[in-house]
Amino acid sequence: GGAVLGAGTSAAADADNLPPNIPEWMKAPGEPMGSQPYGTPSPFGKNVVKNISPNLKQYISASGRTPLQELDGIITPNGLFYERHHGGVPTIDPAQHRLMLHGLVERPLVFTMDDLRRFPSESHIYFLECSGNPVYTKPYGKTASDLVGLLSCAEWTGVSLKLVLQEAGLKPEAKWVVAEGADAAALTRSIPIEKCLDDAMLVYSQNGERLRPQQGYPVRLLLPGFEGNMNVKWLRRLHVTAEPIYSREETSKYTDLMPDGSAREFSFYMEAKSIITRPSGGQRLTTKGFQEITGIAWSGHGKIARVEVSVDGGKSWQDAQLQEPVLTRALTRFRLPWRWDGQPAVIQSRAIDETGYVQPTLAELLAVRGENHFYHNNAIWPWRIAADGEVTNAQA
Amino acid sequence: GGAVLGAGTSAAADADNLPPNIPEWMKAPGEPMGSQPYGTPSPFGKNVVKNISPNLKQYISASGRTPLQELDGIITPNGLFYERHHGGVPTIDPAQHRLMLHGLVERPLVFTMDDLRRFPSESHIYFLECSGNPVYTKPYGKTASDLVGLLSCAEWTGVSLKLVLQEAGLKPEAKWVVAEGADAAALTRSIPIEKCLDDAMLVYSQNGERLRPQQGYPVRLLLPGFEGNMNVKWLRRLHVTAEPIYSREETSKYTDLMPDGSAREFSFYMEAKSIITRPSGGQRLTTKGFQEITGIAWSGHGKIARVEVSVDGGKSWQDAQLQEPVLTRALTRFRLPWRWDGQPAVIQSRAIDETGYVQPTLAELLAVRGENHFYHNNAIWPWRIAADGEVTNAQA
Amino acid sequence: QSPYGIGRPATPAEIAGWNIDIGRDGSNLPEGRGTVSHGREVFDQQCAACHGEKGEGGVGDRLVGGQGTLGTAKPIRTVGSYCPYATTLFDYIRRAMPQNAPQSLSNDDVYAVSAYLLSLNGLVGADGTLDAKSLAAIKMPNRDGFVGDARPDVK
Amino acid sequence: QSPYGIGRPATPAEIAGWNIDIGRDGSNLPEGRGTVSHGREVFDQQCAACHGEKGEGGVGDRLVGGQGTLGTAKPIRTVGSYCPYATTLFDYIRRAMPQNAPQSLSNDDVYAVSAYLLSLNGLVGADGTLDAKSLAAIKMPNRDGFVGDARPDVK
Ligand code: HEC
Ligand code: HEC
Ligand SMILES: [Ca+2]
Ligand SMILES: [Ca+2]
Ligand SMILES: [Ca+2]
Ligand SMILES: [Ca+2]
Ligand SMILES: [Ca+2]
Ligand SMILES: [Ca+2]
Ligand SMILES: [Co+2]
Ligand SMILES: [Co+2]
Repeated sequence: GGAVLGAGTSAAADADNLPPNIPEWMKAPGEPMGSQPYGTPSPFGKNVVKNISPNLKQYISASGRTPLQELDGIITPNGLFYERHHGGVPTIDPAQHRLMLHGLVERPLVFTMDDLRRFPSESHIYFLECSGNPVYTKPYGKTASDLVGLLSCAEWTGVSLKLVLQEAGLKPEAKWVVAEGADAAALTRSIPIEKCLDDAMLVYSQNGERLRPQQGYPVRLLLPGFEGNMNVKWLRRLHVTAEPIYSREETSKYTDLMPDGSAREFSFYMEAKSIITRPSGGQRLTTKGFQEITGIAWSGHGKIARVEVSVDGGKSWQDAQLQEPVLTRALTRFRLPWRWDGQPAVIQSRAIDETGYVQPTLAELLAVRGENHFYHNNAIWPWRIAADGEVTNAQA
Repeated sequence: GGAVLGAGTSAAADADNLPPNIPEWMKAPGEPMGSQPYGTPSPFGKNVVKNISPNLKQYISASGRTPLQELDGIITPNGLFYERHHGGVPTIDPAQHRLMLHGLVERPLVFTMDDLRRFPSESHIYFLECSGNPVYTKPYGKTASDLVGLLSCAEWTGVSLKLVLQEAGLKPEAKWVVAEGADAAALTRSIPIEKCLDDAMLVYSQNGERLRPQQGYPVRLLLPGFEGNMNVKWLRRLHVTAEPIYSREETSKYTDLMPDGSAREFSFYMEAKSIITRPSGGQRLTTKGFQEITGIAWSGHGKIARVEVSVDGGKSWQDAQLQEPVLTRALTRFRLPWRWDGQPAVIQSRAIDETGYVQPTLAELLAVRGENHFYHNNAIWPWRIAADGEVTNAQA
Repeated sequence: QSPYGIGRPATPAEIAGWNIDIGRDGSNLPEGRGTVSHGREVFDQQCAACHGEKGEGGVGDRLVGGQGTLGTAKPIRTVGSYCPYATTLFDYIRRAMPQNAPQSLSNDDVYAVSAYLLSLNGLVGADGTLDAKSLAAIKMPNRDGFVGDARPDVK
Repeated sequence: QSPYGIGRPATPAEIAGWNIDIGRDGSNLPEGRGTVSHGREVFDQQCAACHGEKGEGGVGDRLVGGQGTLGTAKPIRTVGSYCPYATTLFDYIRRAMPQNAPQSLSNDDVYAVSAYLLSLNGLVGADGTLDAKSLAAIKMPNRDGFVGDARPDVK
């Protein structure tokens, strides 16, 4: 048999450990209980780490990507959750962290972390995606992670922001909530009050355990379906206002330049998107015959309704199977059985969400938005399979 | 405000970092991108690790517990997944690992890991629980983890065992499949063929990434709802047979001694169970007033239908809210709003599953099974809250 | 009246210490003032290493030029060409710059270095001074360059 | 005929090397034999450190005694009192013991040490020998002590 080989698959086998021989790891006891009070991946998986460019201009305001093509299912393990920060990752003592809620409220309040954990809690599986994922212009990335690795998904636990706001009492003029992080960038974004009173959360846990420092420990904002940057990490302050604050991150950055020189502001939602993660760029098919095509789809506007896959360069499309349960604003894993005939092929997926929106092609997006748009690129991304099984980016 | 304090909550705050002062972590850049290619928890969470007794007889055949009272939601992060092994944790090179499938099959086969990953895949969130969780006799544990911490839940990805068996072709006499691990215990359990052709999986991923060594890297058996020991880790061999192999782990261990000296064998399913994790033993209520009561429920027989909570020592019961979606054979998080009046109280939960089965009391179980039963204790576990807020095991 | 009775009142002093948000109308700008020439000194000492001698960019963003390029094939987005409000410049420098020591500048210095950057962009005179009132009064070139979210924009 | 065409045939030699499962009827017991007295030597050298001089237990399980105790308040579960099949003893020792070097004993030594442990439990004579046939013929005291899963058992 053969397989889709990832970059890090180990070398040929040492026959000593193969049948009929007894492998060496059965002939002596393994690591005793407690050798890892907090477990880590196998040393044979050491290549599966965040995808961080070695050529960044600087590493304080930078990003690290989830190795999507190495992952299965819909949950991103916390150690591989994507990172984007603008002032590095602060080391915050939760006992000394405070959340201040002030502005257009009846009773400005200060909360400790213990306070926040006393509120009624809720948990949801939601994706989180950076809006610049990927850019519109060449050079395009080689792997699924290079392209859309600023994307992860976790079960978040925290308190509904609505409950916290009600605790302070909103004044009628309250229309926006300005959220500020306790990092060196004091990162600031304005959130419309409708979102704050809908499904917004203050979260303190991620996949069961407390947030990782890279994801906002001890508390972050979580705005399901909104661009990653707005989900302010290390949250220290909520300022209830009548209008947005026009912070640097919602003017200079995270606005979308149009060909005519105007720019879209407050473009919050991440539109429907999908990508095939296996087989995908950087991998190799080592055999003809059965290969499962699998990938992930997501939409900031709700549930994924359908994912279509083409294996003939976009001429025809088939419905992929969606992993149940399909959750709103979570990654949705799709799968399609396929038999590779050994001929060159171009494979791609397109997502349709519950609003009926269909993931567009890159050409369609470029025609409307131009090459300088930068954010919110949700294009279909095709992979080319060569006769020798190599998989590469078909747009590159 | 006050809170439910866990054991590790940090000391009083250093006023330098409190409002109106600017906390020190905003005045200099934090850790740069890439300082953790694989992320780890905050140093302030270093107390949240597996619960491993420092007084074990030996650490090769031993167990380590998930700190359930520190966790939220239903997903257990991989680093805190409970461990039980009988020959230590082997370090297996996946390129040298083989799965052999033989016995009552048409075509005995050998699979590489790449082969197993080529099959159609599926992902499900399932709990896994050790059958000896907890024992029936004193001394009982102090915390939720001490009691039922041999319990975790993850999103598993792998191939349906049915597909793999079909690849070899089952002979009509095939009634059991003997699974063997590639560890120093060559751990062996017999699985009825019905389960193997139903929802059994061979899994290679756990919460998106490859299995941890402690959970069976590179491949394990996953039998939803069956006692943990049967979910053979480091799986190397599947022997299709006409009857069980009566391995040491299904005769000497993992059988249930009755008061009359007989013992139940092949008692596979984990029955419905629940526990309140907050407030729970070892924690402390620091204030009267609103406190959420939350915990987890699960059943090897399917979905949790209802969880009832009593805050008056079992006199009256109220329905808790279940976290959606409720998934079959997964942990189900339940929550109940509560106001503590500052008086001593005994709180407890009981699970009802979709079969209508009601979680019993310890007394009810002991009356039938006696104190020497050892496995499959799914009793209701009450916590006592003292006037000063301390929470302790009400059975201890 | 608080449904859960969680949290404690924030005092006016606490709020004043933490609330560094500047409204686009200049609301919440602090007292103080700074000249272009003092701003040049601050910039040379604390900013130029990352942003270049004349704000042409380096490890940090380019801060000067680009007016008139936004609709071209090679748009240059800077504080001068792209940023709609001068208050944003003040707010951001005060909260996040210099990157190696955020929130270390005095309000006077933030006014000064803002004035200097605006002067490099031709928006404040070379001998200008900025305070709350004059900063709020600046009309940035791209003030009216923003539109709302027009998505879904591909059908 | 394989629906997916995945995997390669397992050869008889490969299967023989890996298939160490012993059926309760003795099927797949290997050739070889061992005496109680040689078993005592093996045990003293390779097992007693963990299981005690006479199998009374230590870091490893107690291996001797307990017959007649299963229905009492203090049941003692050992190979002798609890284990339903002698084949299980052979199977387990061969696959997992000695714990520090599993699968290191010769088949003869596994027969021998099994014979010794069974003799300590009064199930093989002091001068006995075990091979495939005689081991399979042993009827363990608790052979009929097991019942099926009677749950749900609490209503
Ligand atoms: C150690 C390097 C460094 C120093 C020193 C520094 N900066 Fe920056 N600056 C940066 C980086 C990097 C960014 C981009 C940050 C980001 O995108 O998250 C930036 C961004 C900016 C921006 C936003 C530009 C835009 O278009 O969004 C302004 C304005 C700015 N700096 C002004 C200053 C001033 C004024 C000083 C000195 C008082 C200063 N910087 C000192 C590195 C530095
Ligand atoms: C380094 C310690 C060690 C040595 C040496 C050792 N054992 Fe063990 N043995 C154990 C432990 C620990 C267990 C329990 C393992 C478990 O429960 O997973 C055990 C279990 C057993 C059992 C199962 C008992 C039951 O009731 O289930 C048998 C039989 C056994 N050993 C026989 C032997 C024999 C025979 C040898 C020598 C050839 C041997 N052991 C050497 C530690 C050891
Ligand atoms: Ca070797
Ligand atoms: Ca945007
Ligand atoms: Ca090639
Ligand atoms: Ca201090
Ligand atoms: Ca059992
Ligand atoms: Ca007390
Ligand atoms: Co000065
Ligand atoms: Co010998």
